[in-house]
Amino acid sequence: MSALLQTRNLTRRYSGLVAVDSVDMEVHEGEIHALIGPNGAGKTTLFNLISGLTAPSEGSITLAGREVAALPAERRAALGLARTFQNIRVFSAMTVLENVLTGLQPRRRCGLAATLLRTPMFRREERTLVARALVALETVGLAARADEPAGGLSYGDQRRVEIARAIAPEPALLLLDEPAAGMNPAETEALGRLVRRIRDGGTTVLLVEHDMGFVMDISDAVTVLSFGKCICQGTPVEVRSSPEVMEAYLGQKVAARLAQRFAGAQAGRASA
Amino acid sequence: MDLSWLDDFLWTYQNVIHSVGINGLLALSMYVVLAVGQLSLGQAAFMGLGAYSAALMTLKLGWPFWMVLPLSCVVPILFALAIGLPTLRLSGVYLAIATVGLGEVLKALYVNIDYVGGALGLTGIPEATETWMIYGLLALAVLAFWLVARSGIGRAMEAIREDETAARVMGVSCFRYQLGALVVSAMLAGIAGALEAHSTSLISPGEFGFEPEVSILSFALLGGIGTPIGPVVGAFILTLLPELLRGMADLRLVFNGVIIVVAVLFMPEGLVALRLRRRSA
Amino acid sequence: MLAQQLVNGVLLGATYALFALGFTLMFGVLKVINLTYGFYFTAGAFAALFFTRYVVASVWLALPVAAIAAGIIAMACDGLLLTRLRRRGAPELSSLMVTVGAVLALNSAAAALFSPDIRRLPVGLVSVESFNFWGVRVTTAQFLVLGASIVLVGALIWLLRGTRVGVAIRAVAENPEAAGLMGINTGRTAALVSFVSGALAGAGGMLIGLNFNAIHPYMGEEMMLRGFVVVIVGGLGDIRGALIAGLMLGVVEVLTAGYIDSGMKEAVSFAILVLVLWTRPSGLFGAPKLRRA
Amino acid sequence: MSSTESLLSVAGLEVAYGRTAAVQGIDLVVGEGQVVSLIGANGAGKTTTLRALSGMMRPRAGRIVFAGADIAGLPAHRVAALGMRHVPEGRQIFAELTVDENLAMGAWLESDGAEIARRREQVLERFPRLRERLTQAAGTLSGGEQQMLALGRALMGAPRLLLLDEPSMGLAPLFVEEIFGIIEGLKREGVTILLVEQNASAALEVADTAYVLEGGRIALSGPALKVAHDPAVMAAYLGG
Amino acid sequence: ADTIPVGSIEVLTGPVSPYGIAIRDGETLALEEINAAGGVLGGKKIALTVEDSAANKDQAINAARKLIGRDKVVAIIGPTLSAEYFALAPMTNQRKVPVIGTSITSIGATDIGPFCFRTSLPEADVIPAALRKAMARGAKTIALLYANDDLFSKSSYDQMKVAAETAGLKIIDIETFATKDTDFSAQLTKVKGLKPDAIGIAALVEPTAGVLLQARQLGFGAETQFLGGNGANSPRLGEIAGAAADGIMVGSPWFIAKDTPQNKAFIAAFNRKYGKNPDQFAAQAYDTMHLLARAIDKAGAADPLKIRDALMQVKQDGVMGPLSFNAKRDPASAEGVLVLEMHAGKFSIAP
Ligand SMILES: Nc1ncnc2c1ncn2[C@@H]1O[C@H](COP(=O)(O)OP(=O)(O)OP(=O)(O)O)[C@@H](O)[C@H]1O
Ligand SMILES: Nc1ncnc2c1ncn2[C@@H]1O[C@H](COP(=O)(O)OP(=O)(O)OP(=O)(O)O)[C@@H](O)[C@H]1O
Ligand SMILES: [Mg+2]
Ligand SMILES: [Mg+2]
Repeated sequence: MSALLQTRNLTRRYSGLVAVDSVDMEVHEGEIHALIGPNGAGKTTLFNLISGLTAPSEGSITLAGREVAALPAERRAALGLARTFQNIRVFSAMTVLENVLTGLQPRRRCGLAATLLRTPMFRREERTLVARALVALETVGLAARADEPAGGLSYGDQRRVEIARAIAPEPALLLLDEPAAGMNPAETEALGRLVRRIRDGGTTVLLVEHDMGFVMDISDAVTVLSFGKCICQGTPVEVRSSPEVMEAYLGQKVAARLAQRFAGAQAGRASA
Repeated sequence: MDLSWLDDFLWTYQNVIHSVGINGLLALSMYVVLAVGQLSLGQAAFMGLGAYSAALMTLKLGWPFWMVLPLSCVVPILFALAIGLPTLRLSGVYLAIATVGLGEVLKALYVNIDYVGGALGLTGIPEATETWMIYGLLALAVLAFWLVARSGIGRAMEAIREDETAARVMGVSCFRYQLGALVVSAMLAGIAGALEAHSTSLISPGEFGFEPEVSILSFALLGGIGTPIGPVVGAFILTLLPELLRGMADLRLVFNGVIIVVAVLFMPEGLVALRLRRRSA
Repeated sequence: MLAQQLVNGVLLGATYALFALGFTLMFGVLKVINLTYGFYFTAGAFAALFFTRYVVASVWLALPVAAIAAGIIAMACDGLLLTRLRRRGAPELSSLMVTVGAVLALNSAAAALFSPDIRRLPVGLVSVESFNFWGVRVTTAQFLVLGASIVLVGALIWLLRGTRVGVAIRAVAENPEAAGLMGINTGRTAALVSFVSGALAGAGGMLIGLNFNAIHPYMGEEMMLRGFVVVIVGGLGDIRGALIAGLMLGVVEVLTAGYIDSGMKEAVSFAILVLVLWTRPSGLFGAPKLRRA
Repeated sequence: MSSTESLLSVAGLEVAYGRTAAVQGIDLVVGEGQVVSLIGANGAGKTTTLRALSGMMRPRAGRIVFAGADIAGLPAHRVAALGMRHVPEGRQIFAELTVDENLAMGAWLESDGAEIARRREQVLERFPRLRERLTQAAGTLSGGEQQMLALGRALMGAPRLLLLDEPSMGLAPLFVEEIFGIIEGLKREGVTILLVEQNASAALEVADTAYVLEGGRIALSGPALKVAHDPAVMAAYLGG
Repeated sequence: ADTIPVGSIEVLTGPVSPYGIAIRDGETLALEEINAAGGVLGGKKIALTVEDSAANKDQAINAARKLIGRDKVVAIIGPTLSAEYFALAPMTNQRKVPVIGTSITSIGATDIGPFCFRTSLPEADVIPAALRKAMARGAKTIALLYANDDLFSKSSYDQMKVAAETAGLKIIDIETFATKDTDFSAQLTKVKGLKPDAIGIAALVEPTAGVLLQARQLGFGAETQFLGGNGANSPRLGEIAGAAADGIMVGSPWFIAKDTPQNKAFIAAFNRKYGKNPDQFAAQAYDTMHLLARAIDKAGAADPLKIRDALMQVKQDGVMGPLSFNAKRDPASAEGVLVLEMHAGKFSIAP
């Protein structure tokens, strides 16, 4: 497995605060990689650095072997990067379908001339894009609400719109910032299945999440951030048993519950 | 059948008819920048550049109108590129004021340069604008905007309007769209300027400052910017209103203002509060 | 001569700053480009005019009269025109549009009512003698303008930064819904802001009318463009910024007119405006948007 | 149901956005000193219910009696004056104000400076992270920090009834525990709480009573323990 | 028809409206006198329609087209501003309807065509008189200030400059401002440093007053002579500037205390009707209306072509003095130009 995303010495400072502190991280192609850490650890900032919304103070970011730290966000999207936002940012006046179609911008080929002339190619492209968008909506369970303005959806549903919008172009790397926030355990489980399916479809996933059950369940690798620094990196099992992680992040109770749950993983699943 | 009354009617209202159409074009040139979420107030300045460059081509170079008209958008476009590059990173009112600045600087230049007539401006511009030219261009522009709005480009524009950051993450190059919109805006305004110059035989610096800019903005806002039809409707109404209210003497402008207030209070999205549906399936 | 020119610039700049104070407050807090602001300025000047002519010819009484009259008008306009839109969550641009219509109606009504002729406050309201400091001349009216802008800047900064009411004003400005949840009466806060900025406009109208000896229905309208520049360069809602930007604009205009070419003063000041924005896209002291991705 | 007096009682509440009805006639009682939990799927109408209670939205029909007064249709600031505090969805902190100013706004209705200082100290005690960030603009806080601020700001109002809309959202596990600890602490202090949570198991653990909302209607209600053991609830909200 | 339709286009709304309103008042007064005295063409009344142009080029054109196309007027008085005149005159000329400007001073205005007239004296005829007076009082150097964004002021300045050069005055500084400016301190401070004997101000009355007020604040005293252009020749100058205007001299074809019977009657009638004194613009419009009535009578028919020809021939001795058109359709004589000086807010003939 080669590294699809690699950061070296990635650093972002704000006046008097190092939000991301020389992070070296590798996300391999085809894996589900989780980024966890206490509140304010710098996870979202790291996402902003990777997706190009914040400029790094130092360090490099390579995507599929290409240095992207200097590229603007839209160019990175064209290279196959997609993301969702922790603080939801749907286009609220646009319909749900239009939101997802906007996510498909990197897949659009027709230019101004074709648009004005309504060439057959343009028509064909519009049809395929709509079809793809509907598939994405189907995937998150929102197909029935395609024509409603996105701003009129509930919080959890808007989060689904964001996910659909991000997965529609079948990106090479998908960044999900707390996708399960605002979803109940049953919905979270469904989300887990969805993320796996996305991965199986060929998209590498990097996600931030505080729901440990969810993270431990689905991820192939975990990176732990604390005060901007990477304090631990490894498989879920390794991370779970790291005392530092336990102290900085999980707390006794959660760690115990996790241990219990995964120790009896087989048994638990059978009984359910 | 005696149609001479029609001739009379058309003669009497010729300038009104021209103004309505030209203002329609200006309203569209405002619409296109508003459509990418920018409050750029350089349209009157672009119009001035179009009007001056066209009038100079006609008066000083003696070029025929069919050449002048398409060329009238060249200077405005060059200016749009020149000011767009540094100012587009500004947002909202900051951009608005920076672009108003362009208009004020140009006005000072026109006033101070004798070659372009100083405070008087350029006079004796031959009448060459025909009604069909104005309305033909207007129809073409509306159609083009309509087609664009109902396409991926239109979606990208609306996304920029709603949330630039999110749009960029979707791969939309805000800068390219916004610069493009500014160039199209300059092109339309420039052509409108050329049509105006060759319709009224005089252009002077005062016509392209802050006040006309505010009127152009009101065309677009009163009509509503959900569709390209809205701004044109707004321009039609606000251009005709002063003529219709001619009888009211002193209170004409008061009434004009009250009508705008009432219209907006009851239809804050504009008179044409439609939203395009882009779903083709 | 340079000394006199610099003083001229500062004094002119003080008028710009004085005009811009209420504007930046209204603009920055209520988040609407309120074009009727110029009308409050005019209204204050006219209130002072009538008061000094028909009641008592005293600056110190006329000043509060002008301020209160303009403040009440501003509050009424805001309540009548903008509150409805605000409550409905209408787009910002439609609020702007309402003020476009309103200012047209108000100014033309004022012109129809009072005639567009220029008037002046009674001669002798303040001493017309100018003081001579080593050859630099300053009049009483100019001192008043300068003094008023500095005092009002101080008072406003104290109000906004140093009092709970000020914090509440900023809270309402940013998120009226959440402010309501805190128990803040948002309608009353908006009315308060309108009153204060209207009152500032009114006081400014009287003092500037006194200074330039010119009171007429379009006087506010004519200050608006400069007012915009000052508010934008200073940063929206930034009181200290408005003062500094106002003074800067005045000095730049005067120096351009005095030493380069009086015909180029607008061009030069706008060129500087663009430069300032180019290096500081949110105004002199404005921090970039604080919301995060 | 417990025999305590009801602090809030809702009857026949209907709320709509334009023509779409989001809440379609719900009855709900919150007893003084109780923690009542409201659970339901995305879009069930939980947030809408809270918004109507705190005056952020005007209900289309129904009665809301809080502390003896009918508050249906009152504006938010009047409801707040009666002692209700709502920590809204999406946090809604004042991004451009500092953390300290945000807290000060939470105590807007209190005029006694000493009392405000006391509450502030209490809040900072609870959320030491906020003390570190007192002068930072709230908009630059991390998601979790903002959540703490939103809660702290509401506590500055010394509420009689606290409406919490997904308070644990976006919080690290350590902190989720802490939030529920805080909720329990508040309950002990006698604060009445109406809690909307996706973390249903934890919510049902602290709650006395629970309501399950489905499509804008109450599908099930009763003592929290009983609701938690309802098989349908277990399947739908507690995860396998 | 038993009425003869005549149109007028003036700025009746907006900041420039004081000028348009003065003109409307003057022509309306004349119209009432004409109709009361039995009208024209043996008993027909003149029906005057005054349209507002709001100082806007397009509205001025619209008004002219409406007057000609719908109201079928035989002649138009106005418009108020030169820019409006340049915009509508090509069209009215093509349509062969005479247009008579009463306040148009720009060079070349009447060259647009044979139907373009004006009764306002180009300033070339009034300014030299004032300059000569200043030189007689010892002025050798002069600084010129003008509003460069306003046509009326600009042409006034152009004439002033030429006149000063021909008269042998040394121009030591030229400063500009905008008509709407209220602050002139920078320009005046600079001028003050150059110590000119005289200062010529070419601007409308409002900015002229502003310049004078500020000049006094900056310490300009009686040692500096102030000269005004046509724009300064208004009773409003004294009203706005008060004592600051003392000593300013203007050349004028007309002045309120001019001692002719016509003028006295005009002033009295104007005061009766409007309760205030007329200014130069009202006087000019008053004379123009009378002249037009004369031309209609002379033409013998309500026919624009004949009226045009008649206009070329009529002569009148009005409140402004003798008035007729030369071959270029400009006023033929500059007789009666006086130099006025302001004292205590009122103009009187300069000693
Ligand atoms: N623009 C900024 N200015 C100042 N400080 C900032 C800025 N952006 C982020 N920070 C600070 O950087 C730290 C990291 O923030 P970040 O949002 O990356 O955390 P996070 O790991 O995503 O936390 P959470 O899980 O709570 O969302 C926080 O302490 C935050 O206050
Ligand atoms: N602003 C709005 N305009 C129109 N409809 C809305 C709006 N907000 C919510 N709705 C609709 O009302 C219903 C209830 O939404 P609400 O936000 O109350 O759900 P919720 O239970 O809080 O869901 P979540 O768990 O996702 O936050 C949903 O169907 C939603 O689509
Ligand atoms: Mg985060
Ligand atoms: Mg919710």
